[in-house]
Amino acid sequence: MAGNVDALYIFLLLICGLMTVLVSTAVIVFAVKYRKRLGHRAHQIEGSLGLEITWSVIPLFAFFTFFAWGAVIYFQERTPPRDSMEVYTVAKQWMWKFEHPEGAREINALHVPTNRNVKVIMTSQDVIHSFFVPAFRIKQDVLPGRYTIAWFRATKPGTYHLFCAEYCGTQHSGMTGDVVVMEPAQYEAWLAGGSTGAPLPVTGQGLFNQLGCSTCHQIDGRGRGPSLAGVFGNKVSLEDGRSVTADENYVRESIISPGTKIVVGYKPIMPTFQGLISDDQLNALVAYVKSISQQQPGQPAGSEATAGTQTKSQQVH
Amino acid sequence: MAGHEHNEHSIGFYVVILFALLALTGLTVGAALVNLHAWNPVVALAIASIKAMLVVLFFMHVKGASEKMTKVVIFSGIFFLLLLLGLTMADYGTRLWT
Amino acid sequence: MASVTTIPEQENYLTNGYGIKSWLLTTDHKRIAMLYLASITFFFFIGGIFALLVRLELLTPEGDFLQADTYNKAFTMHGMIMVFFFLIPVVPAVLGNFLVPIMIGAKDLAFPRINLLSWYLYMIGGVLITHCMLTGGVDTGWTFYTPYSTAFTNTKIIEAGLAAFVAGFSSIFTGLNFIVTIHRMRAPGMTWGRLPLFIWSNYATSLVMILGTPVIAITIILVAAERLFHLGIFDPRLGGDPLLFQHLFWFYSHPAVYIMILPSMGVISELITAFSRKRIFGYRFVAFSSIGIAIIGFLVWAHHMFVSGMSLYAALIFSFLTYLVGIPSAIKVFNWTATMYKGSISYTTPMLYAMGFIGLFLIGGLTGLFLACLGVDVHVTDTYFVVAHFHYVMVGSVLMAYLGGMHFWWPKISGRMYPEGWGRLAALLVFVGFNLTFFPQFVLGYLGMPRRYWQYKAEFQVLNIFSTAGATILGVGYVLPLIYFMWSMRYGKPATDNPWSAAGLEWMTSSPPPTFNFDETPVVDFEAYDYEHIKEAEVPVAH
Amino acid sequence: MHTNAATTEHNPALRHHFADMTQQKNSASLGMWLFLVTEIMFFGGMFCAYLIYRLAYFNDFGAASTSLSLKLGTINTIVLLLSSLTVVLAVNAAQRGKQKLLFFYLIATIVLGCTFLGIKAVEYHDKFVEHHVPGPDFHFVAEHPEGHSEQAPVNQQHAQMFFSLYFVMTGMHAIHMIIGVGLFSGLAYQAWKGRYDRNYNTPVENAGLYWHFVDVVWIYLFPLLYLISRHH
Ligand code: HEA
Ligand code: HEA
Ligand code: HEC
Ligand code: CUA
Ligand SMILES: [Cu+2]
Repeated sequence: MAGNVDALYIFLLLICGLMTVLVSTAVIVFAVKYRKRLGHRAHQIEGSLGLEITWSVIPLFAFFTFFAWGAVIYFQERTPPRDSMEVYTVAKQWMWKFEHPEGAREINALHVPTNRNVKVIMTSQDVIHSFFVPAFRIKQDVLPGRYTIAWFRATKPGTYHLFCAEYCGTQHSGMTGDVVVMEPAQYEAWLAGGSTGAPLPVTGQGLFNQLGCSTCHQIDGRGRGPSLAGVFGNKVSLEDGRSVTADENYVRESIISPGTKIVVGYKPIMPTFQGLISDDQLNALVAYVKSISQQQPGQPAGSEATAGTQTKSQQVH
Repeated sequence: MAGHEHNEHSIGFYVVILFALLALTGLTVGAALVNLHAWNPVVALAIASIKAMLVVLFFMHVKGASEKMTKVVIFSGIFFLLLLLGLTMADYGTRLWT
Repeated sequence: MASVTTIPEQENYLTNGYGIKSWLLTTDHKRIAMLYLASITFFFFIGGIFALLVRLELLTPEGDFLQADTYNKAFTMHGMIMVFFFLIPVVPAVLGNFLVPIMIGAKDLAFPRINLLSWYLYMIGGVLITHCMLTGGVDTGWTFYTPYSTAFTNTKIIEAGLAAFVAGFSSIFTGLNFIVTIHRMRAPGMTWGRLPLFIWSNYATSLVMILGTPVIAITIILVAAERLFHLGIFDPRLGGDPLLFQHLFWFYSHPAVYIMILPSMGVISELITAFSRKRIFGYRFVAFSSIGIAIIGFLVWAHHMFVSGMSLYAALIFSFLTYLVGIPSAIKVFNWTATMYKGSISYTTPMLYAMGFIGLFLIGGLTGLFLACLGVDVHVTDTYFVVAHFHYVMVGSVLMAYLGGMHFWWPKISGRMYPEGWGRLAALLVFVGFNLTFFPQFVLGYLGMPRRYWQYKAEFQVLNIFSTAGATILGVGYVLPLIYFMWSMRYGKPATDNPWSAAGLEWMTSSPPPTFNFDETPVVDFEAYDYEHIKEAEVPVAH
Repeated sequence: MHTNAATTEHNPALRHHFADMTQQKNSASLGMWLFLVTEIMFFGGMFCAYLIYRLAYFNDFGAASTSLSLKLGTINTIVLLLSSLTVVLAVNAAQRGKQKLLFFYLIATIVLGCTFLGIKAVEYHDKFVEHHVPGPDFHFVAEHPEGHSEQAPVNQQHAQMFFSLYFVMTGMHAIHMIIGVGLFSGLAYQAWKGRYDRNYNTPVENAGLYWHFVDVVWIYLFPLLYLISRHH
């Protein structure tokens, strides 16, 4: 990713540098060559339609190139591959909290293995922050009340800066951390040695039972609510005729304000859990809902191995 | 150039416009009470726009007396308003696309 | 050619009344321009002092000079004052106010009393922001992003917002006044095709002022209401969407950058023609590109929100539209350059500023294209790259044009010449200091230094030292003109009516102009920039 | 763009920097229209917010809207439309130089404007009593019409958003009405003193434009706030 961005950047530098040099040279040359001298008079010129068109159309094409190339990279930056390892992130004034799928939690540091796509699912507890790792050329604002997503693939082991790039109050400049990239084996060792919480989906499953979700959402779909198995990542038809893809934000919204999007064929009876559960618990629930989707038969084979949504039975490779 | 050629509308004319406006008010309330499904808001806004047009054209004398410039000004106002709404919706309307 | 002969010892707008009241209650657009000049200069230096505080803090990576909160307030007040109380009004309210009626051959603006009201509104805003500054300040950044501004900070948001609100109405009324004046008050023969480009660009700016400013006004009201009455329109905890604030904010604040740049582009068109002694190359293209920028400028606002969590598709649309606005800007740059071709160019201070403008606007504008490029913006947004970009366009371009314009019209405004040698020295200092301050920031930005950082990683220090050093030179470069302009009001060489042998109605009246601008309404029977027919008087400056 | 500088005889209301009354009047009228454009954009910001939340919180907005009084809203619409008539008649009277009539219509407009504001105040008061004012005390229960037992429980936040917008939009509108009543009081005073005649009545015309504009805003507010989801 960094390479792509740099290539585009250098391309822009070249073209724009060239333009700068061209125009400034012209200005300087004209200024010297046509400087005021005795007996020399300015030569009046009205303008030239041909020239005007030339210097509108050529830049326009250059601009389209910039746009298209930039758009392609942006698209990649915004669409995490399906097989990413998923890290849940909660930002708050002024720290970063990360939670690995295996349950490891860390603050202001994020350990990741090399050559793995890492998808960071982020939300904020207070104001807007921004997840910025200059070395990976990625940045994404972190908003309260919803999820935003960034992803990267680190290739070289090392420690990289993590900055908060959206102004968020007094210690905005202190809201920094490290992204520690390790060889996979070392990463395993780190995971094993680190603080051990239950894996996220397991925590989520516990909450699911404890909060009474399971009374309505039974796996076989016989409850008052729809079965949540197989929901995530698929299209859901809504009562008002629209259909949406169930992503992290959809699940989150379904829990926080269930009345907003009603699944077709169901009554809007689900109570809101707003204010009753924390962002961390919400993350766990989302991870759980995901995990039971990806285990469904009929899913692409590769999804079994999807690291971010494994249950505890699966081992990290 | 709009000089002092005033709008020689009679009082009766203005009263007629008023009645049209009142009738449309009744109509829009009536339409709101009937279930037209997705058309309810459309109808409501269409009627509102007709009413607004009546006020602008006849009470504000844009029709007839006023010069072209006034119309340009009004249209640009509406245009930029729609721009604000439209391009903002370009974000909100496509948030759920994937 | 119609020319108005004037007697040098004639009464002028400056000698028409002396007391405080003759200034504070004046409705003469030229006197109001002077009121603006004084107050805007004051706020520029206040804003500059905050810039110095910021730069001093950034001399070292640790936060050792200011407290974190103080630093945050410093750059917020710097940004707010510079944007709302300096750069938005500066060219229209000072030069525009002075010149628009004269250039079109009118006695005054259409609504002189509203013009005075604009100044009072500006001052009320100024008093509010000063009071706010002295009693604690604001720490949100000039962008006021919610929910930080509505629900988290406990600084004086409402007062600062009110200041911007009131100043906004000042700018709305100025814009309204200009549009009506340009439509209704042109002298006989002054057709649209003969208008000086400064008028076109002020017209375009005025459009933006009246169409954009009301939106920031209502946005400020909503923010204030949210703080006062627990509304939740922008607060996610109450079901609101903080991105809506950003949309509404940038709907104004992006076009606002064109409020700043357009009039200064007009100034540049005047300067380049006058000192190349040539008609502008492609008059119609330069004129219409101003309107083009004003209109297209309304279509691009969300390029400030590429990483905000906005929809991906909206980002594509806005990136694309942003590129379109580059075209009219390109047209201007190329036409200015072409105007110099085969001219007869003298290196006066105003011309030095104009040439500096072209170079710096190129860099500023072209780096805008980097930012409009989605893939690159993700990396450089909210870093010093953006800071460098906007200082190149706002300081490097607008401020340079303003200074160029001030030198150009100073003889007309004050009736005296400024000292040319000092003028050139200051121009040089500004140019060098400016580049030294802000060029390193492009590099800092690409290396990843985020903006609004009170302390930073040690590896960024070297470039920051350059930047601070440059700011010092820049500061000197700005203080110099202040000193010699004031000096010249007393000791400067008296100016003739047309010291530059320049075209335009403003040079056909006396220096300084009489209260009603012309002794008799001029009749225009010549095109703009009719340099072919203007006799070059004695060359004012040796080169 | 004055072409015939000496056509009108000198009018005491002519300001020094204009060539003639026509130029002065056209300038004032253009200025007023431009001002109205700024007003469109000003209200536009609120309409934008409304549009977005209306679509996002469709059902809750519908439920919240039904708690507004349709009767009072309709009456107020009628009052406002009537006032627009009196305004246009006032302008007409001024243009025909009928000073007494002008004064009468101005007063009538003020009375109608105050009626509108009075009714609005009653509505606000009702909302206050019902705890529909956004804030910590906010509480909204939808009245379910019979036959709709399993309605969505109304999301309190979304209902509160509706009322936030309701108060902001109608509040801004009411402030404009208050300013309008103030303007018309000034006009009435001047009209009483006989300042407006056949040749000079621009202030009446411009204030009239302002009043009509405020009326147009209400024409949109009424269906958007009162009439959504009235059917069942
Ligand atoms: C006077 C003020 C001014 C001006 C004129 C501009 C002009 C432009 N700006 Fe800038 N901008 C700001 C002030 C200004 N900007 C400010 C204050 C911010 C930050 C606000 C904040 O966050 O605090 C900002 C931020 C900003 C961003 C958001 C960055 C971010 O936060 O991520 C973007 C993104 O698109 C951008 C783009 C542009 C573009 C495309 C132009 C264009 O108009 C430039 C057009 C000009 C040219 C392109 C040069 C001439 C063209 C040629 C010579 C053509 C030939 C070229 C080729 C063939 C390649 N600007
Ligand atoms: C017109 C607009 C304008 C102008 C002219 C300037 C001028 C300058 N700006 Fe500013 N700047 C902004 C608009 C502007 N800026 C904005 C909008 C922001 C964003 C704020 C935000 O993030 O919210 C910003 C942010 C900003 C930052 C980033 C802060 C951060 O993100 O942490 C920096 C850092 O270097 C900076 C520096 C400077 C400097 C060195 C100047 C110099 O050009 C200033 C030169 C002037 C002087 C040096 C004053 C001279 C006076 C004296 C020497 C007299 C001293 C007298 C006494 C003490 C009695 N500016
Ligand atoms: C009173 C019963 C009830 C309870 C308790 C309940 N739900 Fe629901 N839920 C429903 C119903 C009915 C729907 C379908 C209608 C809708 O979309 O609101 C639903 C929909 C959902 C959906 C969207 C499903 C889809 O197919 O798109 C998710 C996700 C969900 N609930 C998660 C939860 C979670 C997590 C909890 C516990 C914290 C929970 N629910 C508790 C009844 C309930
Ligand atoms: Cu968190 Cu800045
Ligand atoms: Cu912008």
